[in-house]
Amino acid sequence: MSNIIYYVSFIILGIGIYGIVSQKNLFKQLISLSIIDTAVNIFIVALGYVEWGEAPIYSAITPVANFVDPLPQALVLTAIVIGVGTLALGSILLVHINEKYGSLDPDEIRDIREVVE
Amino acid sequence: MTDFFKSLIEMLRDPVSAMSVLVGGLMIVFALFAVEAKKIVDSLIALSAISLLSVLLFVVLKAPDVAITEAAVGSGLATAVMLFALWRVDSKADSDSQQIKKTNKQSDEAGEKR
Amino acid sequence: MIALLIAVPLAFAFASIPHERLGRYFLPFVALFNLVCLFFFMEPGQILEVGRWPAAYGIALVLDNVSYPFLIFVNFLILMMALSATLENRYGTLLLVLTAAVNGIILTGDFFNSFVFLEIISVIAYIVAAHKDNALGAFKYLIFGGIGGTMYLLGAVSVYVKSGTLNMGYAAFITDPLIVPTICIFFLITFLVELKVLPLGLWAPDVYSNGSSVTPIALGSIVTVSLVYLFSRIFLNIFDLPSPQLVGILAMISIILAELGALKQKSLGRALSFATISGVSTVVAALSMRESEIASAAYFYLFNDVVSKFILFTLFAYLGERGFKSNKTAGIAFTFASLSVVGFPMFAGFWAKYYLLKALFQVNSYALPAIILIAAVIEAGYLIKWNVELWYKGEDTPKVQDGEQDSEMENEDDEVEEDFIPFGAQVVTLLLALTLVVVGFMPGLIHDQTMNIANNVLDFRPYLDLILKGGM
Amino acid sequence: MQSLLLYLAVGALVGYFLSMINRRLGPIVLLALSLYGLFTLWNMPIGSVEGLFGFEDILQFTALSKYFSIITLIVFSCYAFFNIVWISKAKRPHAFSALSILTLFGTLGVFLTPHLIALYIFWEIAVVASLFIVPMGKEESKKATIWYIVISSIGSYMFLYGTFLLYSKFGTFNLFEISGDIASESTGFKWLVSLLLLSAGIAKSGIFPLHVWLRNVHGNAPDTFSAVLSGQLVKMGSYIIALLLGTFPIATMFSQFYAGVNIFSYVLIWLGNISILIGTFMAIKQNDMKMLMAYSTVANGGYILIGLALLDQVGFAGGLFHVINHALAATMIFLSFAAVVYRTGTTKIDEMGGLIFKMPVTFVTYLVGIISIAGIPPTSGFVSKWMIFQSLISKGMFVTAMFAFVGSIGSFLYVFRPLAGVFLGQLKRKDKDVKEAPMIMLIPMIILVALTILWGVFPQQVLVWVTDVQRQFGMEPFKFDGTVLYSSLGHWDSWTVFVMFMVGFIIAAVIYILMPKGKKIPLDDQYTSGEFLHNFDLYHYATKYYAFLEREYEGHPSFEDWYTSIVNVLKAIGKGVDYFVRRTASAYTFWMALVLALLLWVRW
Amino acid sequence: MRRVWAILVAGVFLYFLVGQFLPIIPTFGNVDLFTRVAFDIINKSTTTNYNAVEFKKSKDLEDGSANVVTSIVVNYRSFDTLGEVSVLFCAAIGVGILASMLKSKKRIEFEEHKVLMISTGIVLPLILLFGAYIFIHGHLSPGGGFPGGTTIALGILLLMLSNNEFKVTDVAKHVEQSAGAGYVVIGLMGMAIGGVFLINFLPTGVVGNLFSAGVVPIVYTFIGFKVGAELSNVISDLREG
Repeated sequence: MSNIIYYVSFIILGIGIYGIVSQKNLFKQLISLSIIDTAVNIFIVALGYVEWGEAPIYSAITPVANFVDPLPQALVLTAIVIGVGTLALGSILLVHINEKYGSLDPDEIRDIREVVE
Repeated sequence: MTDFFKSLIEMLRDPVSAMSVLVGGLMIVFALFAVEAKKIVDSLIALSAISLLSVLLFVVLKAPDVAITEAAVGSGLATAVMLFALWRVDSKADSDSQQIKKTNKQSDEAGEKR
Repeated sequence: MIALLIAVPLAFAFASIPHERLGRYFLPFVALFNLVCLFFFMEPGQILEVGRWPAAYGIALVLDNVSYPFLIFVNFLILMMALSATLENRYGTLLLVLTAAVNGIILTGDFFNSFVFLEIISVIAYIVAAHKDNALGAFKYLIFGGIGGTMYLLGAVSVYVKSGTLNMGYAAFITDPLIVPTICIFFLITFLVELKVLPLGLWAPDVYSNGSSVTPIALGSIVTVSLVYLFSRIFLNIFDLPSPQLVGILAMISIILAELGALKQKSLGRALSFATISGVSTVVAALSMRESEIASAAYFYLFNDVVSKFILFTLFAYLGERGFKSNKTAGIAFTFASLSVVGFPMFAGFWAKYYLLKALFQVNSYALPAIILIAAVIEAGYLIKWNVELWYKGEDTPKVQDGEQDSEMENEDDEVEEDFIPFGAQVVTLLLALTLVVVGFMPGLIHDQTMNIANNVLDFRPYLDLILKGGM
Repeated sequence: MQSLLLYLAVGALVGYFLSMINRRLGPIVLLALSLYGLFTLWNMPIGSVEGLFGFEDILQFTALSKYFSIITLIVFSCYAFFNIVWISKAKRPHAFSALSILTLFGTLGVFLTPHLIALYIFWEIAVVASLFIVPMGKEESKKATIWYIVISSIGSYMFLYGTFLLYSKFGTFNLFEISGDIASESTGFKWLVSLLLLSAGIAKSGIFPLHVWLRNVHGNAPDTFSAVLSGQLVKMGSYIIALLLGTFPIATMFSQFYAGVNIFSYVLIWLGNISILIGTFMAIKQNDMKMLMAYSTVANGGYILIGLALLDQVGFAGGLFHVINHALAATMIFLSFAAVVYRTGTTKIDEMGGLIFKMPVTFVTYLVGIISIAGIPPTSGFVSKWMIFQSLISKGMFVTAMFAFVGSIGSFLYVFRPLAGVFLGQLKRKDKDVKEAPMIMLIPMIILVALTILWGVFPQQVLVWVTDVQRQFGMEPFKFDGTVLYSSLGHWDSWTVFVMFMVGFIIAAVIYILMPKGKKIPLDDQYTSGEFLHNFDLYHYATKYYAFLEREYEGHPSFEDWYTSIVNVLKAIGKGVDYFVRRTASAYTFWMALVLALLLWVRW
Repeated sequence: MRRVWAILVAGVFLYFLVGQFLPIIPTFGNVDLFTRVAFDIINKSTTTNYNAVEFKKSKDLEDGSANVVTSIVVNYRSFDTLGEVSVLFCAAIGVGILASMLKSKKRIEFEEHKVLMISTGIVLPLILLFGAYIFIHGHLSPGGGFPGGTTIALGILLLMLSNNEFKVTDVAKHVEQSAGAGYVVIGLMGMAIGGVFLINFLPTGVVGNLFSAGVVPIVYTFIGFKVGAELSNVISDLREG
C-alpha cells in the first residue's frame, strides 16, 4: 500500500499513452509524450528513495551520510534534459507540418497527402 | 473495508505517502485535463502545472537537484517553447490551410477530368 | 585512447558551429581518422574506464572482438556517406555528432550510457528524417521513438535496481527467471521499434522515402548496423532473448509483409524502404535463433544488405526515377546492388543467403529458409522490374499520332531534367558495387570476420573477463 | 573443361570491348569460342574430372554432359554465325554479345558439374545473362522479363531448398554421392526432394504448371535469341530432368503404380500430357509466329518429359534423342523467322505472305524444321517420336499415347499456319522488294538442315551418345545396328525409308516437271460475264486461319490470368500494409501494445 | 470508439507495468544501498577503502563535491553528461535547421509594455546572477549547469518578451562553441595528464569548500554557458522563424 507513488506514476504514464492513442491532434500527442516523460522521471526518482533518508548533499545539516540513492536522481537529471530536447524538436516539426498541410489533424493531412500524391 | 481505511490512515501518517496521494491525485486530474482539453492552450497550461506538481513530488522525494532542474527546464522552458510553437501554428493555420485546400480542389477537379 | 573515437568527432562538431559548411569538410577527415586509429593504434581486447572509475561505478568502454569489426564497418560507411551525400546547412555537424554517438553506442559497456547515445541517435534521426520537407514522417517517428526510448530507460533503471550497477558485465548476473524476461521486454520493444521490425517498424517507409541522399543511408545503414550490434550484445551476450520463437515469427511475418508492401509500391523510394525493412527483419529472425553459425550468416547478410541498400538509395536520391541513359556507371552499380540484394551468384548476397540457409538447415529449422526464398522471389520480381524500367527508360516509346511536338518537348524536358551525379557519389557507388563483386568471389574476406564475431558474441566469458580485468 | 570455362568467362569481357571497335566482332568471338568448345568437348574422354577456381574435382564430364554440351555448342555456333549480320539490328550490341557469351558460360557450367551448389551458381549465371538480353526485344519484352525472372526463380529457389534439404541429410552437395543413399529415406522426404529438385527443370523446360513464361519471353525476345532460348536454354531444364531421373534410383525409390511405371514417373508423365495438350492447342490459335513456336516448345517439352520419365530402354533413349531434334528444329525455325523479320520487319503472320519466291532458302529451312517438328520421315524428328511411341505402346499406356498422337496431329496444323501464311499465298504489296537473307545468315540454316536430315537418315552417331548415357545410368542400352533401330515391337530402318522417300520424291518431281504448268496471270486479268473486274484484293488470308478449330475451345482457362490474379491478390495485401504505414503514431502505439501483449502472454 | 481503443492500449501497458514490473522492484522506501554502487559513491570510496566522509573536514578524497548528485553527474558518470550535452546540442541545431527551412519568415511580435520593460531592466541582472550562482555552486548546493543555463535562457526569454527589437546575436553561437569545445578539451586534458579521458586531474580540496572538487565547477560552468546559449538559440529560432 505504500507503493502508492509507483501507482501514481504508472497511472500518469497510462494517461499519457491514452492521450497519444486517443487524441487526433498532433500537438496533443506531443503533450502526451512529455506527460509520459514526467511520469517516468517521478517513477525513477521514487525508485531511489530510502525511508527517512536525506537529500544526498553533504552540508552543515547533514554532515554524515544518511542519504537517499543519488544515482537515479542523476539519471533523471539527464533524462529531463533529453526530454526537453525532444520536445523542442517536436514543436518545430509541428510548425513545419502545419505550414505544409495547413492542419494538425491527421485525417485532413492524409486526405491532402493522397491528393498530392 | 474498514481495514482498508485503517491502512489508508496509517499510510497518510507517513508524510511522503500523504504528499504523494494529494499531489499525485492532482497530477492525475491535470493529466486527464491536459489530454482531454478542447483548446491546446489549456492543455499546455495543464502540462506546466503537471511539471510544477512533479517538482513538489521531487522535493518530497529528497531530490532537490531534480526538482530545481525540472522547475527550470520542464515547467519553465518547455512550456515557453511549446507556446511559441503554438503561436506560430495558430497564426498560420488560417492563411496557408485555405490555400492548400484550394490546391486540393483543383487537383480533385483535374482528377475528375482525367 | 579508445575515447578518441568519441571525443574527436564531438570536439570537431562543437568546433564547427560558427560556419555552416565547416562540419561537412570535417566529416570525412574525422571518419578517416577513426579508421586509421582503429587499424593501426588499437587492437581488440582492451577496456577504458572513463575517468578511471572502476567498471561497476563509472562507465567502461569495451573494445573486444565483437565491437571492433562493427566499429570498422560503421566508420567505413560514414566515410563513404561523407563522400557521397550532399550535406546542406549544418548536416555535417549533425553527422559528426552521429559518428560520435554510433561509436559510443558500439563501445559502451553501460546501460544508461547506451540509452544516452541511443537518444542522441534518435534526436539526430528525427532531424535527418525531416530532410526534404518530410516533417510528418519525422514527427511520427518522434512520437513512436519517444515511447521506445522511455521503454529503454525503464529497462536500464530496472537493471540498476536489480543488480545494483548499470554495467553490462555485472548486469549479466541477474539470472532470476522472473526478472530477466521482464527487463528484456523493455529493451526488446525498443529494438523492435528502432530495427523496423513490422508491425513496430511502420514508421520507416515514410521516413526513408523522402528521396534524400542522407536520410536512408544515415538511418538505414549506419544506425541500423550499430543497433544490430547492441541487439546482439544485449540479447545474445548478456541476457537471453525473451520468447525467441515469438520474435522469430514476428520477424518472419515482417519479412513477408514488407516484401508484399514493396511489391505494391509505385515509387522506387518506398519500395526500397520496404525492402530495407525486410532485410533487417531477416537479420533479426536469424539472430533470434542464438546459434553461432546462424549469427555469423546473419552478420554477413547484414553486410550485404546494408552495402547494397547504400548504393540503391544513393542512386535513387540523385537519379530519382529517370533512367540510366546518360550515366552508365550508375546503372551498372544499381544493377549489381539489386542483383546482390536478391542474392544472385557471384555477388555477396548469394553467399549471405548460402551461409544462412546452410546454417539454418543444420539446426533443422525449415520455416525461415522457405520464407527467405519466397521473399527472394518477390524481391527479384520488383527489383528486376525497376532495373529494366530504368535501363530502358525513354527507349522505343510508343509514337503519339497527334501532337508529336508535345512528346518531343517532353523528351527535351527529360534531357534537361537529368541532373548529374556528383563525382564522389559515382566513385563511392562504383567502389561499393565492386566490393560486392569481390566479396562474391572471395566470401572468406567477410565470413572469417563474421564467424569471429559470432563465436565471441555467443559466449559471455571473454567479455566479463575483460571487464573484471579492468583497464589501463 | 576448366580452361574452356575460363576462356568463356574472359571471352565475355573481350567480346564486350571488341564489339565496341566493331559490333560484328562480338559474335565472331562467340563463334570462335563455341567452335573451340565443340572441338575440345567432342574429343574429351568421358569421366574425366577437374577442379575449378581451386575447388577440387568440382567438374565432372559425364556422358550426359557430353551429349548436352554438344547440342548447346552446335546451337550456339549457328546462332553466333547468324548474328554476324543480324547484330546490326541489335539495340545494345556490346551488351548483347557479352551476355550471349556469358549465357554459354553458364549453360556449359551447368552441364559440366554434378556439385549441386556449383550447378545452381552456373544456372543462375545463365539465367541472369539471358535475363538481360530478353528486354532488348519488342516493347512487351519488358513485361516478359518479369515473367521470366519470377518463374525461373521460383524453380531455382525450390531447387536450392531441395539441395539444402539433401545437404542437411547427407552432408554433401555432390549429386552422385547422394544418389546411393537416398532410397533408404522416408517416402515424404523422397517425394519432397525429388519434386523440389525437378521443379527447376520443370520451370525451365516449360512443363505444365510453369509454362506461362514461354509465350511472353520467346515471343518478345530479340529474334535470334529466341532461337537460343527455345533451342538451348529450355534444354537446361531437360538436362536437370534427365540428370535427376537417371541419377536417383527412381524405380526403387517409389512404388510401382501402373504398367511397370512407378508413381512418381506417372505424375511426371501426366504433367507431360497436359503440357502437350496445352502447347498444341494454344499454338494453333497464335497469330504471332514466334509465340506459336513458343507454344510448340511447350508441347515438345512434354514429349521429352514423357520419354525421360518412362525410364526404360527405348523411351529414355527416345526422350534424349528428341532433345537434340527439337533443339535443331527450333533453332532452324527461329533463325528462319529471324531472317524473315530481318527483311520484312514484322512477326505477325497475317501481315506477310508469298515469301517463297522471295526467300527460297529460308523457306526450305523452315520446311525441314516443321517436318522435323511434326515428326515426318526422313527427318530425325520422326525417329525420336517413333521411339517414344514404341515405348508407350509396349507398356500399354494408351491414354498417354493418345495424347502424344493428338500432339503430333496438332503439330501438323500449327506448323502449317506460318507455312501458309508467311511463305505460301500471295505476296503483300509492301513486300515487293524483299530480297533473300544475306549469305552469312543462310549458311547456319543450311548447316542445320543438313544435320537434321543426316541424323534422320544415319542416327548412329546420336544413338551412340544416347546409349552411352544409358550405360552410365545403368540402364539397358537401346539396341541398334547401323541404321536399323530395334524395339520390343519391331524395328525400323531409316535408310530404306529414306530411299523409299527419295524414290517417291523423284517420281513426284518427274511428274511435276513433265506435267504442263499452270500459268501465272496478273491480278486484274480476270473477268466475269464479259466484264473485267479490277479487284486488287489478295486471295490470301491468314487471320482466323483455324477459326473452325478455335471455336471449339474458346472459353478455355488461361493460366497467365490465374497467375496475374494471384499477383494482384498479393498486391492487395501490400496495399493493406501500406494503409497501416500511412496511419499516425496513435495506430503505431496500438501495434506496440499488441506486440507487448503477445510478449506477455505468449511464452515460448 | 477511438477512446475505447485507447483505454485498451493503455490498459495493456498498465497491466505490464503493474502486473509484471511492479512485483520485481522493491517496495517504496526500503532500499538497502549496500547492494548498490551508490553506497560507495556516497562515501566517495570507490577506489579507496571505506571511511566516512565528514563535511568541511575530510579532504583530498577521490571526489570532492559535497553534492553527491553533482559528483555523479560530472565526475563518476561524466561521460553520460557529455552525451547529454550533445543531445541538447543536436536538438538546438535541429531547431535551427528546421526553423531556417520555414518558408514564411514571420517572427512573433509582442507589443511592448512600459512596466514590463522597466521591471525587466531591474530583474534581468538578478536572474542572470542567480543562474550563474546555480551552476557555480553546483557542487555545493542543489542545481548545476543545466538548471543554471536554463535560468539564463529564461532571462533571455524575459528580455525577448519585454522588448520587441531584441535579437539573439551570433555571440550565442560562439559561446556555445567555445563552451562545448572546452568540455571536450578538459576531457582530453585529463587524457593528457592522467592518461584517461575525463579524469579529474585537479586536486579535490576539502568537501564543502567553494574551491574544491577539482574540475567539477569548471565543467559545470562550461555546461551552464553552453546550455544557456543553446536554449536561447532555440527560443530565438522558434520566435524568428
